[in-house]
Amino acid sequence: MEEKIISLDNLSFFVNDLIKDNHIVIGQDSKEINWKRITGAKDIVVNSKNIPSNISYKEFVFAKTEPIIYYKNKKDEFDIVEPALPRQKLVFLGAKPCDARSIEIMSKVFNWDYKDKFFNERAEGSIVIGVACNYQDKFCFCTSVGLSPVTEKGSDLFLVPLDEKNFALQIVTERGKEFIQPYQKYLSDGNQAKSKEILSKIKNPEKRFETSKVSEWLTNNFEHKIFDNVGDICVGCGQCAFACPVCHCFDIVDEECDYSSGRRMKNWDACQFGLFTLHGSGHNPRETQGKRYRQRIAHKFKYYQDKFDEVLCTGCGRCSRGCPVGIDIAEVVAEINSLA
Amino acid sequence: MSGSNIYKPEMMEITDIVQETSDTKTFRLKFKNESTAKSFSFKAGQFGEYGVFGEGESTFCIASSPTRSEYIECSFKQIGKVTTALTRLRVGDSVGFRGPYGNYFPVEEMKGKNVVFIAGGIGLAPVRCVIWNTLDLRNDFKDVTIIYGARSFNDLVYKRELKEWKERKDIKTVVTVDPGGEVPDWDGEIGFVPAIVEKVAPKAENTVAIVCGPPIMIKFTIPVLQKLGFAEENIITTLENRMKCGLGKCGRCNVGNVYVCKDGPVFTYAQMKELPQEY
Amino acid sequence: MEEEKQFEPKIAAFVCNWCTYTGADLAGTSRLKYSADIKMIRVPCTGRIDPVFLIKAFEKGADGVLISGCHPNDCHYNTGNFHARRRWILFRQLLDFVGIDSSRVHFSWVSASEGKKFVDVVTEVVNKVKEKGPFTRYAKINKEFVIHE
Amino acid sequence: MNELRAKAKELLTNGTVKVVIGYIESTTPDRTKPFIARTAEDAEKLVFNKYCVNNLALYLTRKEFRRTGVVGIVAKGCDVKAIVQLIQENQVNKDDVYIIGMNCNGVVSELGQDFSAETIATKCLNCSVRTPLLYHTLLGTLEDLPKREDKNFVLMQKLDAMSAGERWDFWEDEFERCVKCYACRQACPLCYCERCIADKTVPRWIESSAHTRGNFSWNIIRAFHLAGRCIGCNECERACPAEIPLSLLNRKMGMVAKKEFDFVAGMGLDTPTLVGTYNLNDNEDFIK
Repeated sequence: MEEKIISLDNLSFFVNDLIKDNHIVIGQDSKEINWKRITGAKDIVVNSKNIPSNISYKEFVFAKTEPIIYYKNKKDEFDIVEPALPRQKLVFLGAKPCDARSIEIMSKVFNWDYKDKFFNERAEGSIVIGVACNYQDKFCFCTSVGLSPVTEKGSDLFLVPLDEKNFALQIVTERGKEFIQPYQKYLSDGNQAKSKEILSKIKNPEKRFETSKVSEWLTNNFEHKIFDNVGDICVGCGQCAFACPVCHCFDIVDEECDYSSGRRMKNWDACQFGLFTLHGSGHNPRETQGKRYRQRIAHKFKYYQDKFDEVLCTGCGRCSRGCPVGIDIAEVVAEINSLA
Repeated sequence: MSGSNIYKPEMMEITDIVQETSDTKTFRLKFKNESTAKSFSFKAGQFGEYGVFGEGESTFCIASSPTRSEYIECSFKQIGKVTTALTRLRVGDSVGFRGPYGNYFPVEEMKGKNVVFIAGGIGLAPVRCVIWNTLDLRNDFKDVTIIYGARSFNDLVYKRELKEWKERKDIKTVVTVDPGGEVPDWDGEIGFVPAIVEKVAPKAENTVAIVCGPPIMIKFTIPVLQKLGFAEENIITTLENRMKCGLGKCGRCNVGNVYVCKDGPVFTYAQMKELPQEY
Repeated sequence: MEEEKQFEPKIAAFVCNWCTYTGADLAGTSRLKYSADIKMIRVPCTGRIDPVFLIKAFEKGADGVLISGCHPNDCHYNTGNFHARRRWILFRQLLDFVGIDSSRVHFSWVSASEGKKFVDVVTEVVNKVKEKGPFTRYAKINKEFVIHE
Repeated sequence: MNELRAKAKELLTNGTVKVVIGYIESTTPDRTKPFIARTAEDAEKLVFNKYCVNNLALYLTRKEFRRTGVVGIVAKGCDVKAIVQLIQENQVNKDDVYIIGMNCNGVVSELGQDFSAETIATKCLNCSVRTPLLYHTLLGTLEDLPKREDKNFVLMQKLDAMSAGERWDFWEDEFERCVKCYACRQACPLCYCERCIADKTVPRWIESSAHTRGNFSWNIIRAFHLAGRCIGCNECERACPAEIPLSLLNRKMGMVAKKEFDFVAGMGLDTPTLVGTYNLNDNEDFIK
């Protein structure tokens, strides 16, 4: 892998250039709530030590709410207008390994058979500039789902903080190489030994479970009190799903624009909501919170794996950190692991 | 460009409306766009998303037979926001349609076999599609039996067709209503569908059973069929789960490893048994 | 030089069926004139007026809202207006707090016999809303809702 | 803590209650989470400390617990306010709850923080119910509370001093982040409606899309539906992943209730609910 060095100052120039070249640069907000569009060098937060934001950056590829069609009423006729969807040149700057893979993982569901243009138009052109992660708390479990704080998986370019002023820039993919080409002037030659040493010093979070073992247990233990125990205290909000970098369920609703036109919206939805699966007849296949929590766990650690060969979790721990009632997904899955 | 907008509906026009029961209607729909109409084809058992602009979309199976390609029909019960809006529409109004989605009944493989159709309530709609498909190609199939039941006489759908099927000599049609649901001159059976299936006792040899109806009916009918000797692979049903996209994206209809909208809605009992009980 | 078009406010009026609506009727039959800027929405009772109505009115582009019903002790349902009054005391201040100026929301008691008062109230409300000018806050976020072709 | 475990054990073994809603240690010792103790063994796990932030009254309205008869609950003073309010609103029967009241020495504002003057929850700063108003057993002793500036109140004053337009801009910035996860609603002990107005579709008053327009209407209506009912536990704000200062809205409504009606929610079993009643002499100087 090719490696270069970029200084902090040059990184600012680089980002300013990107913005000038019509890239949409997205970075983590300094308040650590969500990700925002960077408008200038002053907004840059590339930090290997900061906590993952409350809400991941998936909203830039899979919007929390967006129109999928517009309709106009003309006498007895409806005109359907497709929303303009300019191909965006998104750049995710400073994505930790637990964020960097999110687009890749979600892209499987948005592209099996039918292809979701709204996702693809943003995802396909996006560049992920990852950063090695030096943050760790009890909720991190990236190693349990096949990632690590130092993995470049999912990133096109990968930053390793060398010292206060400099980053090593690893060129991971062909796309990344092509992308960085016009900005060579900000790079100097790197020395792989140093970044290797730094990366080797980063401690891995403890591995809490084996996904294959968990998946197998889930196959055989559909009914288990472990889910009901969580269901007892789960309040059924969507925090976990909405903060998650890979949760991708959505709702489709119509809303008015004005008196003769409207738009059909695609909105985030969550399997923890009681109304998610409620049938018109009043029948609800997942009528208790325990069953809904089981769906969440099984979808992440079994169904998605069976279907798309991918664990639907990056181990970022956002759902656990933010859960209003302290449900820790890693704890639950680790318990399953110990049962298996 | 990475493909077209998969959420964009095609405009259809309502050409006929039949009031099946007090709260159930059947629409006959035609594509407004000629070329769409020409290129459109579907198979028995597939479904579509029917939309009223400003209200939303709702999922129903295509209730007409693929052998009659000049139109599609759908039947629905007025329950929620979209179905209420649909109920208010009149002949000539527009409906948005996306589809066809999902898999289909193995009509090709059923050829040369006996077929038993068992349906309850509005569950006749998806079965009707296969019934007409079968009847339009009557010579390809052996014995055809239709067992249909509803809560009461007033809840029977497709009454005209039921009469037509009853009059036909080449098929056996049994219609039943739940006890207490009959009318004075009722000439059909009285009793729950599973009991009537047991009474009619279609032979299992070289036979495919297509079952659709409320969960409770399916639950009690399947043991009866198994007692009659039907193999699990020869009992076919179609599942209904709440759906929004119909494209295997929105995650609503996900049950176990399958998305009902993509991998279903048609499942054999053998497949269904493998799924978690979440439908 | 083109004269600037005069601002015609859109004012949604939620009025009770028994008093104010009848009062407005009386104004009409008495040939009293009142501004056409008022769009009247008849509800059974002021107690029926859910605060979401007001939000919806503003979302849809209202520049002001008038709520009017029976005088205290005159409610057709005995206590509807008392309950409503309590809700408005709270709701007005909430609107103010989130930045929807509560001086765009007007309240009045107009009985079935007060056709003249109705006209006066409408005139006053229209003038006050005109003074305040168009409510642009929602208009700004509604811009996102125009069809992009 | 031993007292608490012993009491819970006693209640569960002698059949007074089938479940005790309490706290147990979570992922780290500085975090707790709600727990439903059903056996004497479960009771051994219960804890009570400065990290017990959750308002457990939230679980009192759950059918599966109510069905079991009298429900035991570990409650701080502020949780008891919620219980009182629920009793007032006829959601919980006074005789169907056994309150293990805890003398409270303050809790942290967010899980995972050390308890100090910096991190003590806003609701604790001016707490008047450190000893619960209503309890069947009272445990623990009171100690001095650390003090800090009420930043929330300062922000409120700042907002009050702004013009309406500036306030709108402030809230527009805040609400823009809302993702409509409804954590605020689900974490609220008083949002017990079977079907929330935000979930109703015929007609749909509150747009379910998480754009600014939909977010404004949801957050305004949420605050209004809690006017005169919110007991100020600030669970909504804590639950919010977008960190919107929701408690400001509730607090404002509480201040209005106090000013206009001299009413404070959850403070007495004898006072009727605020919007469930009226007074002939309510202020009407804003009505023409």
